[in-house]
Amino acid sequence: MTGYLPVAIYLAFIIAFAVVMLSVSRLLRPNRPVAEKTLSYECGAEPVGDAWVRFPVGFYLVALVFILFDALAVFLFPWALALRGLGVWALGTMFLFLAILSLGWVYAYREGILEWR
Amino acid sequence: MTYEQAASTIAERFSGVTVETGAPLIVSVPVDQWRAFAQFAKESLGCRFFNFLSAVDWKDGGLEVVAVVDNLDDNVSLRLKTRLAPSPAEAGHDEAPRCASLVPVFRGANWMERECYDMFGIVFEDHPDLRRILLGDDWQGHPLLKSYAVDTPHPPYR
Amino acid sequence: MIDTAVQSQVAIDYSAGERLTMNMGPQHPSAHGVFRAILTLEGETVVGVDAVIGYLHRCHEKLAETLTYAQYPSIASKTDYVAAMTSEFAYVLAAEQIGVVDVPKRAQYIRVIAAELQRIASHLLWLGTWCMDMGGALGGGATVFLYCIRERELILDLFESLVGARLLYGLFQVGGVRYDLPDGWPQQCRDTLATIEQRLIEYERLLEDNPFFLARARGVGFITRELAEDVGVAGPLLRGSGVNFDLRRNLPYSSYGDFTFSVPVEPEGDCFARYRVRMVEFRQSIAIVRQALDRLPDGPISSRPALKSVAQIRIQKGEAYARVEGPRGEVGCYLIADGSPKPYRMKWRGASFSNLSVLPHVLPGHKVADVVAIMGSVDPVFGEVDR
Amino acid sequence: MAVKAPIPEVPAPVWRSFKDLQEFEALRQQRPEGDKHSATFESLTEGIHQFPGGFVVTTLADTFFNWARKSSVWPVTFGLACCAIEMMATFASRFDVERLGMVPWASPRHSDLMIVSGTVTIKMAPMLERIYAQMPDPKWAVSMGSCANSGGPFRHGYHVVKGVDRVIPVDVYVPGCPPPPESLLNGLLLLQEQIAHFRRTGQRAAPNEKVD
Repeated sequence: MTGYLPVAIYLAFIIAFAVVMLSVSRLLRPNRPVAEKTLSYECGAEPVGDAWVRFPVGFYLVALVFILFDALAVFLFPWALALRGLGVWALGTMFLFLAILSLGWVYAYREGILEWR
Repeated sequence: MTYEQAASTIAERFSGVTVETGAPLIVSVPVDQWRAFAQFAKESLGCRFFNFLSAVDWKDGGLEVVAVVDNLDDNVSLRLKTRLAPSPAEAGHDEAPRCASLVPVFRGANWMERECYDMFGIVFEDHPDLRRILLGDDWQGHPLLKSYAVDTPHPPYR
Repeated sequence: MIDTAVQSQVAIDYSAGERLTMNMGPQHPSAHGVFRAILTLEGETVVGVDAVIGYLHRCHEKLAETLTYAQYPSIASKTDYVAAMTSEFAYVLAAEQIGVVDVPKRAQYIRVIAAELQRIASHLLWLGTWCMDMGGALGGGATVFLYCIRERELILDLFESLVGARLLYGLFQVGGVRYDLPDGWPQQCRDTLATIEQRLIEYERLLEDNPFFLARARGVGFITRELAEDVGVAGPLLRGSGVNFDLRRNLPYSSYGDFTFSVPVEPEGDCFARYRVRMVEFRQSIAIVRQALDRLPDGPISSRPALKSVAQIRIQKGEAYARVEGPRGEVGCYLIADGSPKPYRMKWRGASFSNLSVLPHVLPGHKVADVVAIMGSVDPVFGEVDR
Repeated sequence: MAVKAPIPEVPAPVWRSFKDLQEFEALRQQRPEGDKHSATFESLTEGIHQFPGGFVVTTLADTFFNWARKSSVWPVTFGLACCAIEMMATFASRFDVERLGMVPWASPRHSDLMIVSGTVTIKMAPMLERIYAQMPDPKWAVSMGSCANSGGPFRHGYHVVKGVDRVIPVDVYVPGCPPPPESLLNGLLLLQEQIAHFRRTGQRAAPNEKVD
């Protein structure tokens, strides 16, 4: 059980750091929300139209592909650290895992999501 | 194509046009032949390069539109001039001077003519979107006319 | 009970998103000054451009009618403030053409030296800001910018010892040049040119086999030869589109005929062609300055008498259109004089005004990132655009 | 038509070290709204301040906060004309402003200082006002070049604002056309000294009705 003490201390430190930083800056910075200040910044010009417009779907697909492979990377880190202890068996499993995910990559490539129309 | 050949072809093709020989060929064109002459200069004289278009305010002598077109291959430069009615600010009548727009002939004339409209008030017929280019849209008066004082106040900033 | 018939008719077309009007406004890191482009975008592709200029309209042409021939050259240098020498050159040349003022040979050579050094300094600033616009692609935004400004400072030191000012000078006057070369200046000038020649090779090695730079510059922003001539685009943009025209060689002024130099022409007309034209122009300008320094004649530097009053210079009635090859293209000054100490009318033909008016014809179809690259390769200076 | 140039009544700036704490206290009372901290912190410091001997705490705290604000003033890149090229030369490696803790930033949201470098025209003035308003609060303005100070060589042009202090409150005026980077750096150092001492001119030069 004692193994988790450093993790708890580390967690407490993270939370404390965030809380202190935010509260001190809120305490010290002047807060004057004047009308023009909260106007959205359009390089100096009057904001024209609003930004809530239907985006082409291309942006959304690229974001999806990114999340897919970001999740993949999360698994790689602990695997790489513990590889020496686990031996060849772990190597095979991870490559199988990577092969399955590269199928997704090939599908995305063939569907033309990556070329920006 | 040298200056003499250009002068001769102009003389035979366009009657009402007076030509002053010299390094840049100064050609004064009557207003109604303005676009036709520009078309002619572009096709047969080979003056495809549109240098600039501007105007001069001769007070009572009227507004004068000046355009310079060049033939880059033979180094022939043509300065076309045409005289319009005086601007309403001076002559009292309220009808703005009109001139045929060169945009169908030279696409470069678009911004130049918008600037002439902005600064002199010359209205160019069938110009795609004739509005002020340099000054704000709410500006009164045309600054480069001789009747416009150089530092007229403009509240709230001046 | 939901009316299913209605639902079937609503076929939502997901392919084309709505058009977003985006404002690349006056205060923008890559706006090269105060230029506002209202872009209508479909996703990433630019569909329409409405350019709004005039934010730096400083009434140059109206002021020219109220300032005398001795006062206006220093204001003329504020039209194209990145190349102040060539701006003054055009005004002074126009006044001399009307008044048939003879300029001593030495003054003509000093004018050529100053104009060509100014071209090198202006091209350096162009290369720096252009590569900073394409920022992240070239190994961190400011790498090439800091190199180019470091070289530009060498040339500004030359101008500071010649004229006393770094950016806007009063070197030109009707009839000649105001200051003579201080002793030791030619040697300092030759050393600076030698260093810059070495550094140019470094820049080319840094940029030309950099895949990001090539991907963003090659095949982007095509200006066809016909469009270039039709809109009146000048200088490196014209020569980048295949037109072999350079005022210094076709219509030589101020003894440019005495120097031998070649005019670079690239047929493609894309950003990379304009980049190649300017890189060759660097070397041609260095060659011209060296030739001018070697054959610099002695003699007076100005034919203008000492002025007791500002309104002493009077130019007789007449008109002239002087054309000077500035770093951005043809800088013209159409001057009408009426015998009084002030000109009657002065029309300034800014090279950047015509170069910029080609953008609404070129930009549609490109991505938003290309807009920045094309703006940088057109290299507009807004003192000259808005006058 | 002799147009007499209006002289803006800008009070003489005070930039010298303090004689004593009373003077620091006087300047502290006059500081503009934007320089103060958040409302809770102000009420806290007022409480400590009333306490006998409490001013030592608040004065030290203010000096510390001013030192922090002074040493990281980020200018927004607001280049208008020729002075912008000299401002770029000041930002570049030879006359580096980063030594003063100034990182040139593109958007007004992250910057504390606006260096107005160039001629302010009537078409540009509302934009300039909006960008200055969009900057977060303790913010300063440096007017660089004679065009921004008073309209400069284009003062009599019909489209030119006769000085940027008719649009936004200006703290330091840097003379020159264009001012060489050394004099801009000198202006920025004076600004830092001014920030450290609370004393801000801040007053907008009221236009002289008789002439304008």
